[in-house]
Amino acid sequence: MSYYLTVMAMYILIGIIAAWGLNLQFGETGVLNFAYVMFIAAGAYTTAVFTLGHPSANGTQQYFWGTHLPFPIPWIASMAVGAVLGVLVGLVSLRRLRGDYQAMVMLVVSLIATYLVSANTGFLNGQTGLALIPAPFGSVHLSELNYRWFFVAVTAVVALLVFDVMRRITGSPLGRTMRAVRENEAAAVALGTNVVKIRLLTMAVGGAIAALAGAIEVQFIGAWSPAGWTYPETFGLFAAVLVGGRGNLGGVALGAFLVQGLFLEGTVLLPSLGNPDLVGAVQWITMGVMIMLFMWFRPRGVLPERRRRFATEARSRVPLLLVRAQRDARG
Amino acid sequence: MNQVLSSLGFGIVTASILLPAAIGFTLQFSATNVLNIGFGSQMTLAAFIGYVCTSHGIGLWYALVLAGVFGGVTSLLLNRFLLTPFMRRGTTFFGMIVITIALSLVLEYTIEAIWGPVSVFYPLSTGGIVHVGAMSFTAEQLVIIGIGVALALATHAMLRYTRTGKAMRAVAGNAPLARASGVPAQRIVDLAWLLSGFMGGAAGVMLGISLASVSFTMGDTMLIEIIAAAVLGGVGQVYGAMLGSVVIGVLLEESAVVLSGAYAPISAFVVLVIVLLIRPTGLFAGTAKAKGVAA
Amino acid sequence: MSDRCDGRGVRRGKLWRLAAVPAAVAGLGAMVSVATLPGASASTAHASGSTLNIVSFVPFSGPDASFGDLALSGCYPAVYAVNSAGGAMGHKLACTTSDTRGDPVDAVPAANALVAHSSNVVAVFGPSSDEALSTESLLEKAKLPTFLMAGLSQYDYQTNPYYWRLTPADAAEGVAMAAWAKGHGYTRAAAVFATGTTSQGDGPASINGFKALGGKIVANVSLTPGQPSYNTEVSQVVNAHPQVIFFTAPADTSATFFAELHQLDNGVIPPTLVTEVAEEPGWITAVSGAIGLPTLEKQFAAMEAATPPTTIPGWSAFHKSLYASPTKVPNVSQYVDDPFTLSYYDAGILVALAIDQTRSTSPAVFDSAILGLATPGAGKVVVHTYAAGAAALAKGKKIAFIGASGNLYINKHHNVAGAFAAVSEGTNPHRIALVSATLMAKAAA
Amino acid sequence: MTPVADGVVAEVERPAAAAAAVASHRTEPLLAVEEVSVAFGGLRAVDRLSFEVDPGTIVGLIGPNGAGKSTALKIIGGEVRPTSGRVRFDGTDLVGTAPHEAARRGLVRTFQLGGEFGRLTVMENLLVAVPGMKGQSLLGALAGKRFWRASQDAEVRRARDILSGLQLRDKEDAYASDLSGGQRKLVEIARALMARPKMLLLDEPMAGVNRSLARRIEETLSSLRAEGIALLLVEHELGSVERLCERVVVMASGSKIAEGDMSEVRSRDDVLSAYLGRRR
Repeated sequence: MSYYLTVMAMYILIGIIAAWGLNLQFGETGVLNFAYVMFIAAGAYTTAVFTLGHPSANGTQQYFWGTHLPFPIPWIASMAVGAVLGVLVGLVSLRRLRGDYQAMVMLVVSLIATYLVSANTGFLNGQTGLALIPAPFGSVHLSELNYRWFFVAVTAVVALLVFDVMRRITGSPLGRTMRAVRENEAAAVALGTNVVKIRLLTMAVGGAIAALAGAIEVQFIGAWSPAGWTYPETFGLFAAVLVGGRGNLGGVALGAFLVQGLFLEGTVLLPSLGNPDLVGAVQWITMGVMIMLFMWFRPRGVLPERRRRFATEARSRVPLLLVRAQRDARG
Repeated sequence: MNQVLSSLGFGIVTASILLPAAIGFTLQFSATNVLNIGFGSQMTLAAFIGYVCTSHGIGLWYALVLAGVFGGVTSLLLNRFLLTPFMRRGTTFFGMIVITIALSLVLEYTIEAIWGPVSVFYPLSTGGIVHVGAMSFTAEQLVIIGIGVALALATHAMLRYTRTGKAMRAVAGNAPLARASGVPAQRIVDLAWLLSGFMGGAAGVMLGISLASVSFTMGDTMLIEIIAAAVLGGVGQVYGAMLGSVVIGVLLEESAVVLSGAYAPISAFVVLVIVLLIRPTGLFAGTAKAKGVAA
Repeated sequence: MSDRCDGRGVRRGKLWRLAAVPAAVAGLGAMVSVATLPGASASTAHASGSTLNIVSFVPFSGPDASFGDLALSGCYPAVYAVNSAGGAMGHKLACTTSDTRGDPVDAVPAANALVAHSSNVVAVFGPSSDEALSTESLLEKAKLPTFLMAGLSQYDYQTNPYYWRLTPADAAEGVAMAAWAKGHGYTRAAAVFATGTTSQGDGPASINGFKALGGKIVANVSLTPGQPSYNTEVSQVVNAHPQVIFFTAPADTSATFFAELHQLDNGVIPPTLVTEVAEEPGWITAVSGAIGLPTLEKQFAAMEAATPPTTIPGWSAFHKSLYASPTKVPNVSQYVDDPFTLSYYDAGILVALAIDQTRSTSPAVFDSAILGLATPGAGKVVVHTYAAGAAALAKGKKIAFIGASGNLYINKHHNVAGAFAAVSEGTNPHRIALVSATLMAKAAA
Repeated sequence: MTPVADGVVAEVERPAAAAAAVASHRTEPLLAVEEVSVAFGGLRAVDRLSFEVDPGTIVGLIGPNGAGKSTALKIIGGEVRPTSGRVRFDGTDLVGTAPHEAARRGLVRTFQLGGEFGRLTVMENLLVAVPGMKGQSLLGALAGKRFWRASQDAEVRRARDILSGLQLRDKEDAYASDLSGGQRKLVEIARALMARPKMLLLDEPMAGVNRSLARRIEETLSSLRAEGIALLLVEHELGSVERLCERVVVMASGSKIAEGDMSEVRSRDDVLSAYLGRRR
């Protein structure tokens, strides 16, 4: 039972971290990164090859290169790979393309990546994927269960760190510029914003966060294969961001929590329903309808983006009394 | 060399299926600016309607037409009663994508609920092979090519020579402006969705013939190829979609010759990305630029 | 075994997370309720009369959804046989399911849920190759008898006492292809494999095996599933003029490939060797629809673990239970001769007998009895049904159970080293002949 | 139209000095558009357009619909790259530089329609325009509030001053998308001012704005000139143009057909036929 709780906690935390990264790209800057799951995969594979050791040590698995480095180096390497990949993909698709083209090209890029890994079995063990990936913190001596809770705790700390980074970025002038790019690219350019730079930055930071989520996930699961990062997976994360409330870190976390949480429970609840084929289909149909209802009734998400007000300090030339009056008027 | 030539023939067959599908996709996109992820599922649904027709003794090619009509009508209704209301509510470009994903879920699993997860088949003749140089085609493949080309020509003629077609181009170019100049935009949009649904439906049946089976994930699996063909030509550009279909169709087959089957889709998509790097709005970028939409 | 391919159109994956949201409140409620369940562990003794579960832990959705029915097809008759003889130690058995969706990311929480809710579980049928490696460490902790569906070579020499594999490895299928082709005097073969997990196992095995036997691979073609056509790949095969084709691909891809091969080759399809996957109803329907049933029946042969002749008493008992069981999988007649179905039926009975023999429903106790029960030997009464076995045990006799699969010959790695047979394709599959063991040994060397 | 002689080093004019420089034509123009052309497909949207704007002056760019005024503005602002020709601003050629460079050098444009950041508040709209504010880089943002708070506060105060001047002080926390069309235009002007521009390119700031707001905009624009900011004004409201502009450039079918002060231009027949003739 406790094992199960650790899994739920982990998946929710990982989902939240990934959703925050996506929120920076999509929620703040408005980049439609339909290849987002590819960055999670890049992080997962990076950590895998940085922990599995030399390929010859894993006779049955084929991968192009491998080594074994202690925590947290694999995670940091993953973030670096995610960031670099983000810049590369950004250079390809963001620099010159229109928004809708960007979205479609990203979709195609994600697909290319899945195909590449599947087709080339010597690269990352093809469709079978990599397995037996060791868990981090080898030196910690704890019982199995306590180890897992320890892992959850470390992930929670990482999530808090990511939250802090996200909060700093979104609350800063940089975050404001990102939202300006999202709202009106042409106007942002006309005011001197280097939109390309902002987008690439977003791709790099978001890519690093996604890769971090993948790195944690792969060491928790211990395996990773192309079936786990097909392009529709990205849509699921987008849904978490949209449902929770794009541009609102709390909302995004809530969205990820709801989506991941129910997903986990679903695996328990689903089988008991009998004849898998028809029931499954009916459930899917219901879910499709539910999404539409959600989009109709809560178009800005459960927790919409907050309006950012600027507290007026005493230093301001506006009399304090007036400020108070305004505040009261707003309720 | 021989292999390259014969694969060219196969590429033409694939292109002929992509052709109506990509035209349909791009028509929808240009008329309403909706990136319809559900397009593949709509194709599949029409393909299954075609199956219902053939299993009731209707000839395959009549079934194709009926499936096309069915596809057109459902497409029109979906736009009218599902997508348009969301658009009116101010749902964003991405929000609309999520709606169409949900739509594709509903359609796909409705199909599964009705017809089950296994494939169904059209009655196909096991006739001989027609050789054209190094290329060889079955009778059905020749008809598929014929239909694909005919649909493309018909679209061309309509856009070029009819009032409706011109109005459609105007709406695609700039909907508010077209409306201001007296084009009945809603009617044109309806028509665009009707037509694109018809194209998709026909393509669905053609795909079912080519695949020799019809399954509930069929159209969805094709979606990326369709999008690639549309993007390659320049989204919203009907002629671009035609060119894109041919390029993608031929590339898919030829790269299987040059590289290997495992890499065929990769190379087709890589070419797409490279083309877009050189021409950021697709091969038919000219008009898009004139409209001021391209940077 | 697995034929998971590129995953396009794998909508049932986690896209569901997207869809799952609206019922979120319900989900939260459920999580709380799960959290407050008593933390029963798998090793507690069960109250008399409580139901014991056999969980089928395989994909029930996604491209490999057919694995679900495969596991259940063996579980249902076993459970019926046990229950109609009064149950194992008075406990009724039941078949439950846990959907892995066929990818590690989804399988891990499913495995955890299985472990968490395992208090009444006595056996696991699965996992398949899709999720075996990623869930291994979790299932190991559960200490439940686990009957693998995975043909991965990683399990050839496994040492986990709770893991059992009563069907052959993927690679063996490839080796059997090579041996069968050689045995028929073929020297030119085309290898056609879809990118996928199984193909990674049996593809190289068939190619290397055939070369080792002096054959020539004249075309080596890989198919990416989900393409609108495979004409180019087909013509590569046709132009190489192979005498025999080694083939593995999922149903839809296979239908398209063979339809096009049929057309391009003027209705001629060379003898084609396939694997277990191709005995699944979905595959047969798809390919027979594409090329016609007669061609399929005439030209195709599937390499399978050899099932015993249907005259043996164990099989007759299985056959009776299969049809008598009130719960059946769809198209149940497709499974009468499926080695997986047979081995899962046997596994179910063995588990029940082990419970009876050890007088314990605790897997830690009864798991170790399975090997002895499956192995005939001096002083053991050979039984072919659960009822007979339970009765003999009640009288204090030592028994060996020879079930639907015949003698399993389970080795110390809990693997079986059974013979291979070529089985015909079609609606009424039958054995063509056994594959030469000598040639297989040579090919595998 | 004397082309700028090579080797002449442009002096960066300070706003205070700029007003004094108005009368003197010997000084370097702030903006020099030189033989600029652009073609879309076969269509020449702008054809060899040349004109200059001196520091601290207001120049009107007028002409019938489709004359190429907006395109010309986009070229100058860096949004559209000309097929040929040069745009010299403050001594450097802007053609070929990144589109955001113009603004960085002090040349900021406003939009005819929809230039606001809709789901940003008015205050945020203004703050986005501040060049080189602390906390706009990744490291600055990560350094946290303490690092950039003071510099932002100063800009917030400046923004409030500007908003007060435009009587928009009470709209500070409103989303830009919730404002009226005229108010949005004012926000755009206010925002452009936050960028500390040397020159503004204004695309029909008076279009679709009610009379009293238009009046306010007009007043704002002339006070900007008083501060030494040069303006290039594309406008259909010829009354405003006449009141504001020292000089107008008349375009038709992509080319300049006349240049001079309003009364002078108005009397010319070719202008009348091209402009008014087509307008009816």
